[in-house]
Amino acid sequence: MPDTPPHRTLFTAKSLTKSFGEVRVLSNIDLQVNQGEVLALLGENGAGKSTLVKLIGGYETVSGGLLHLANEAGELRPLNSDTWKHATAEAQGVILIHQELNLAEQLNAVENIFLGNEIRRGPFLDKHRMLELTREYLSILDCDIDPLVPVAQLSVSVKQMIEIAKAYAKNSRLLILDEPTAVLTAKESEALFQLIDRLTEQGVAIVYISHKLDEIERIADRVVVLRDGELVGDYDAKTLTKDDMARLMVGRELTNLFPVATPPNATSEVVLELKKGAVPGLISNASFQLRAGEILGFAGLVGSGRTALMEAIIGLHQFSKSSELLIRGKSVSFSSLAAARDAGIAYLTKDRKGSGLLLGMSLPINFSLFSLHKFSNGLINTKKEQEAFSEAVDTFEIRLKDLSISAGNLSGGNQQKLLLAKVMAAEPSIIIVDEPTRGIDIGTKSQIYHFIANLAEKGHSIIMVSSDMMEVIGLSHRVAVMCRGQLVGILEGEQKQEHEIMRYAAGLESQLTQEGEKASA
Amino acid sequence: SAQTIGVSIPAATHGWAGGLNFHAEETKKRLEAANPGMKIVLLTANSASEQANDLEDLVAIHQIDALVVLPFESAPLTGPVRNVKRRGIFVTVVDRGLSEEGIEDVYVAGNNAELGQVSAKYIKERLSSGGNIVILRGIPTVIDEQRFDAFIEEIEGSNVIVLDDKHANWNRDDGFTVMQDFLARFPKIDAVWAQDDDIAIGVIQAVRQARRQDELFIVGGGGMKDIVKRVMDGDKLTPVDVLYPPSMIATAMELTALKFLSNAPINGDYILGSPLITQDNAEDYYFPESPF
Amino acid sequence: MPEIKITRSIDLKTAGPFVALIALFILGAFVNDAFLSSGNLSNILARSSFIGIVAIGATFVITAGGIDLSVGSMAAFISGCMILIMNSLMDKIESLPVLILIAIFASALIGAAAGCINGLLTTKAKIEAFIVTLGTMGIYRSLITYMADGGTLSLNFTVGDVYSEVYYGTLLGVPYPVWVFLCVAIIGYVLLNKTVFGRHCFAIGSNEKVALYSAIHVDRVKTMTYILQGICVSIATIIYVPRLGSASGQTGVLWELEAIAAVIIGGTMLKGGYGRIWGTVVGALILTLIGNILNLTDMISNYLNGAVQGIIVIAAVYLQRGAWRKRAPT
Amino acid sequence: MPEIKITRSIDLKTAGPFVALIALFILGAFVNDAFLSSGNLSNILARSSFIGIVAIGATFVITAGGIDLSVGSMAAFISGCMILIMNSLMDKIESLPVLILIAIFASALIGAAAGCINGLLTTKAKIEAFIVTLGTMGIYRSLITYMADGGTLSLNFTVGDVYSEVYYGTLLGVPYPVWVFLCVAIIGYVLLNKTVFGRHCFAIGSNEKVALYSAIHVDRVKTMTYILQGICVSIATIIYVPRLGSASGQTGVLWELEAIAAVIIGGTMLKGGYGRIWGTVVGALILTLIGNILNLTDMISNYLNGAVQGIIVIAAVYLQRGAWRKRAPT
Ligand SMILES: Nc1ncnc2c1ncn2[C@@H]1O[C@H](COP(=O)(O)OP(=O)(O)OP(=O)(O)O)[C@@H](O)[C@H]1O
Ligand SMILES: Nc1ncnc2c1ncn2[C@@H]1O[C@H](COP(=O)(O)OP(=O)(O)OP(=O)(O)O)[C@@H](O)[C@H]1O
Ligand SMILES: [Mg+2]
Ligand SMILES: [Mg+2]
Repeated sequence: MPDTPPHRTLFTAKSLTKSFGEVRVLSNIDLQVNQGEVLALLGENGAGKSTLVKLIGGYETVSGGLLHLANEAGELRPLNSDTWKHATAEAQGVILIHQELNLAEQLNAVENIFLGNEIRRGPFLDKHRMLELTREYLSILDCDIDPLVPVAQLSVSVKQMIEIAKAYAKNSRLLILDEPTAVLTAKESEALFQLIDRLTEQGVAIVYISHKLDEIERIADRVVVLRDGELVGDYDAKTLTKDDMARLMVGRELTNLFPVATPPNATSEVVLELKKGAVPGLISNASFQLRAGEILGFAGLVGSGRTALMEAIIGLHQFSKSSELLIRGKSVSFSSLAAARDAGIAYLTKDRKGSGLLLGMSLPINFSLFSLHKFSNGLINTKKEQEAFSEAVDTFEIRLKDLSISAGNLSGGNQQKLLLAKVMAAEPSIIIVDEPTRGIDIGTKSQIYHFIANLAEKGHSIIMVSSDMMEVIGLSHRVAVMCRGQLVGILEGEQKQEHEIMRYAAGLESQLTQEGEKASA
Repeated sequence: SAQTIGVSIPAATHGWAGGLNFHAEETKKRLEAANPGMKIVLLTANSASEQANDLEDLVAIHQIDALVVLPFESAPLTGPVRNVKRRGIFVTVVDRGLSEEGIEDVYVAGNNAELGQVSAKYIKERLSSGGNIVILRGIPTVIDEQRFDAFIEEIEGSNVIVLDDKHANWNRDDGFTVMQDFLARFPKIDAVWAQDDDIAIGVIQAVRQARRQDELFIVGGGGMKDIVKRVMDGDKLTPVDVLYPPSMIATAMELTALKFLSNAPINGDYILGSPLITQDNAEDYYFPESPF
Repeated sequence: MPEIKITRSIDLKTAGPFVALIALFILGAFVNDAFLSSGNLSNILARSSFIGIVAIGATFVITAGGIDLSVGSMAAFISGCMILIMNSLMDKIESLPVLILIAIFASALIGAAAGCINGLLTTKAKIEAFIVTLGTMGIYRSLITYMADGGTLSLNFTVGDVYSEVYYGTLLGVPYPVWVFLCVAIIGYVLLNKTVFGRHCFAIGSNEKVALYSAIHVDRVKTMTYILQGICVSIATIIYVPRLGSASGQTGVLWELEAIAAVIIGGTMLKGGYGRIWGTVVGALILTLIGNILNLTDMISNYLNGAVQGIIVIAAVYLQRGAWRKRAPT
Repeated sequence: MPEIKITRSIDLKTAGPFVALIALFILGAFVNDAFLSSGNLSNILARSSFIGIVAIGATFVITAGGIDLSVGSMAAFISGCMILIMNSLMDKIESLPVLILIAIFASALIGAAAGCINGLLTTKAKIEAFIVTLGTMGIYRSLITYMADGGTLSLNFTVGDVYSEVYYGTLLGVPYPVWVFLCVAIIGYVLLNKTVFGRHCFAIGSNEKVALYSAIHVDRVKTMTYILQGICVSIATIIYVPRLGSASGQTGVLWELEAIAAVIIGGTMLKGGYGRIWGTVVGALILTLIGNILNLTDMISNYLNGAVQGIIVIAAVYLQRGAWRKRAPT
């Protein structure tokens, strides 16, 4: 709409508050969103960002305050906060993509994208048209998948792209994205940004939540900062640097994000070695060594098989016969995760909702689940469990106002911290973390990096799978790169650079070729 | 020439039906051994509609020449049996008469009304100077109703007071439970009509537990060997039993077989009485090898 | 081409119960020649139509994540009502077909109402479907026993004679119940797979919260599945009553378990989110076939019928899940 | 302090079934004076012990997300085995207590084995628990009918006399079955709420995949719940057999539904992830009480017993879920 003035107000909130029971989560928020702009919401984990956007999207009921939304003619009209439900909101073009995935796992992409909005021909579903449109949306998002397989079989990042396509399929005036890129790779994020550009050009307003500050820098027009449920600032994005944003969020200056962890010396013990690792259908060739005190990063495009490889190491997938896994020089093959755990290996899953936490259960129960044997001698020692949990709350800075809530009611970042605490409670000596800082705010991220570096200093070994290139490069001693199920190279020193890693990840370069891999292929 | 007789009866879901199955099985063996040309197909059903299926299968697959059927329930099987009869197949109905007359060639049955009546008569006589009784009924079905109605009709006008009646579903456990509650509820019970020997077994245990075996007696029904044995042994708690023999299926099968073996005309009703089993005649009704 | 892929993958998943069905057919033909006679085959089809129709309703309920244990006693109750209505209107209405149509109409109404009660108790009072329908199962069973005064309600002979055509009559040599079964299956298939309602059933069974977030009227759709189930029970009853012409406390006992078994054998997931009408049809046929085959021979003691049935049901589902698992690990 | 808060919320959730129980008690006392007699109360307790013990096993199975429909016929089968064993060893073993102990031991073994079969078919062959246990339900029911030749297996009189003490005997005026029930409940409570195994049951029932990633031996724990269920059935059988000294195809019919109803009335979630032993105990008492009260009055037509039962069960769960919902919406 070219004749729309660029900064017409679309939505406002006046002294918005929200409490869960006696716990106040948001107080006195004043907010304005204009057409065609990207408004970034910043704040630490648990600051109340998700809660705020759920209020706007009609997924939670407002405890106090006023909401206004412009009608088609552009006049602001008050909303009745009692009847402001997500269905009404969506009908008026206010669409929210949740921080957590909300897809029906047994249904496929087409079915999910049009769920509740099915296209009909007469009384029947117009499957053909919906498939066509799905293809179109997915191609706009540069997402190349079979739209007819159940989404249960797709990776988390693809599921997120489907969520985005689902939102896009609805006619939005205000599109709210709650940490959409937490599970996306750089390439997919880029596709999303282009979509956002297109939408803003059409006058759609975007509210964008992310802990990735370079993204904010890239797309935001305006930045609003929340701290502990209060709005502490509203800035023009052009005037802010990343450091400014970090400081505003955390409330203090952030120095060295990545600690310098001393690399292990060449004589330190090889604690884990994989020779010719292969899993039929998932991994074709992966060999590497991990030394005591080492942080080994794993980079690669989504679907390159990093997760599958890690899951194979801990016994969730079966290695083929020709593979050999050695722990401290001894050949092993874990029959279960428990066996791996007992051998000192722990794995932090990247799917915290699907395989990480029991969302309906209390926090201590989640915390101790992986290492429950430690708290039990016949009977569970709940006192010990409780103490260890309290300690972990401090160590991992799990920010809570009410310790009795269930894990599902924690903020996304705090869930991630709880998950980390759960895995660490087993005191593993070899730690495999898969996307460990997903959804974690920049302040706590730094904390976690220091924590990991500290572990390495103490002689633990860490494998860090991450799609965050800065993190992989900044923290790891060496970086292993995977591409299409193969470990194509291990980069260290000078080579440990973003463009070099990308060349390997894209399959343009491989250390395998020098070993005659091409001949066998 | 070879003859096939189809036998369709309810599955062995309670004691009496167990006895029925036993006798049917035994008779099948005996008849087949004695008559090499004869084939007997025995099917059991768990519900009326399953039995209707069985009848269809006997006709369509086994091409029977004669049918012996003890209907799961009378009304629902009337149509299906009529369909069998329309094919010119010889039909013997056992125990539960069809709701339409003239379908079957032979009718062999016990007499449910008589069972109720005989039981009532005995109790009435024993308690001629008056007394309290409780009744444990079977599964709510026509049979239960016939027995119960006849009993009440007979007992009416006497000095006997019926305190209450409950369904015990021809089942030992229910007999036990219901009797426990009757005992808790009524301080003075002089007699129990259990209608069926499985129920009676449960009643006996409940009475014993309450140590009230000296103040009352129990009248069962059916002729289960355990109860008949007690009667034979002169147990005061179960002085009598009323016969309702599951062996009537054997009679029916033999009559039907006879139709093919002899030229004698076989048709009409064969109603077996429900005699009172007392200590004097108990020996005649005691079959230790039967499962019932 | 993805469209082709759908078909292929469904074929593979469907293969399981079909394989079991074919295996049973071969077994039957092998055991007794008369098995393949047209008379026997038409008997099997007509018989399986009761459970089959009820199971088609159950497919909706289960796909949407519910369960209905009340169908057997609901069938008995509706049968009883139909018989009472027909018997009592005998004097008032001349034309028997009209009389029968009134009873059929009443039956559908009662079925829908009974289903609606189950649905509302589940969705509005938020009581587990298992408990709600266990409760109503007891209630309907009691009511029919009460209505029949502990005995049997029998359809008036004159009406019964006319009405019995509905079960015993044939069209193009195929019994009416089979036609009805086929129609219900086709309608069910279209409803489940080709309409928005069906799609929503899948979504609700798969994840109720997601469905809610997708602005689906979850409670309404769930209640609708129970109403559909009630209507299916009523249809089954409409062809059941002319067969046996009576209703009692024993009518329809254990139909609920048979219907659920048919649904699961057919490949529908008990935990919801995935349903298959044709699978259910095959499941119902398999269950009927087992009974028929056991009647073909007396090699197996009658006492062991239940054991053979149990083993075959487990084996059939094993076959079916085996095929399913290879295709879609979860 | 979070610990305090958790406890308080559990108390609130437990209130539901207790309220229903107390209401029934008041009703009972009102209906008939004999209700509160010690004899009647001890009858109720002793009776509810069968279903109660079975239901405690079912609490584990259901908490871990499974279901077991085979318990009733498993009970019948185990009863039959015990009786056959005792009768056949009569001539060989002098001491009756030793004989009985052997039978008890065998019973526990058979129960555990039967449970193990259910568990392995569910976890290893990946067949739905509903189908597996529906199948084994048919199998055990057939086997006991076969073993009893369609009739009843009766325990030898001499053994029965000694063994009957186990049901009819009392300790401190309380029948042995009640003590056994209490012990099983306490052990069950500790196992479910205080041990790693119990915690794992909760985790598996609430999200199997999370449990897997938490290094829990999902298959092993699930199989264990079925084995526990089998052992509970065997314990129930051990106190059941001395009551009437017999077993038949009728023994334990519908116990499965009663047990599951007791579990759900008690507040355990049918979909898994939340279980409560004391709730189950109360649930079993409620079910027994309903039957007892109906037997103590003739106000209600016998035919309508089932309806009253159904209504009370639904109402009890409504009460219980009402309390639950206010505290923890999901
Ligand atoms: N349903 C609920 N019940 C109780 N507390 C809740 C509920 N939902 C959210 N909270 C609390 O509200 C606070 C704000 O949570 P919110 O999810 O809005 O944080 P956030 O800013 O989105 O954090 P993150 O960056 O980690 O996603 C947290 O303390 C959280 O525990
Ligand atoms: N076709 C498949 N069959 C079985 N498991 C699969 C299949 N595809 C993916 N997975 C499993 O799904 C999980 C997540 O898949 P995802 O694609 O996110 O991971 P990945 O392939 O290892 O790639 P990444 O490098 O992004 O971690 C892994 O456990 C992977 O093993
Ligand atoms: Mg958030
Ligand atoms: Mg049969």
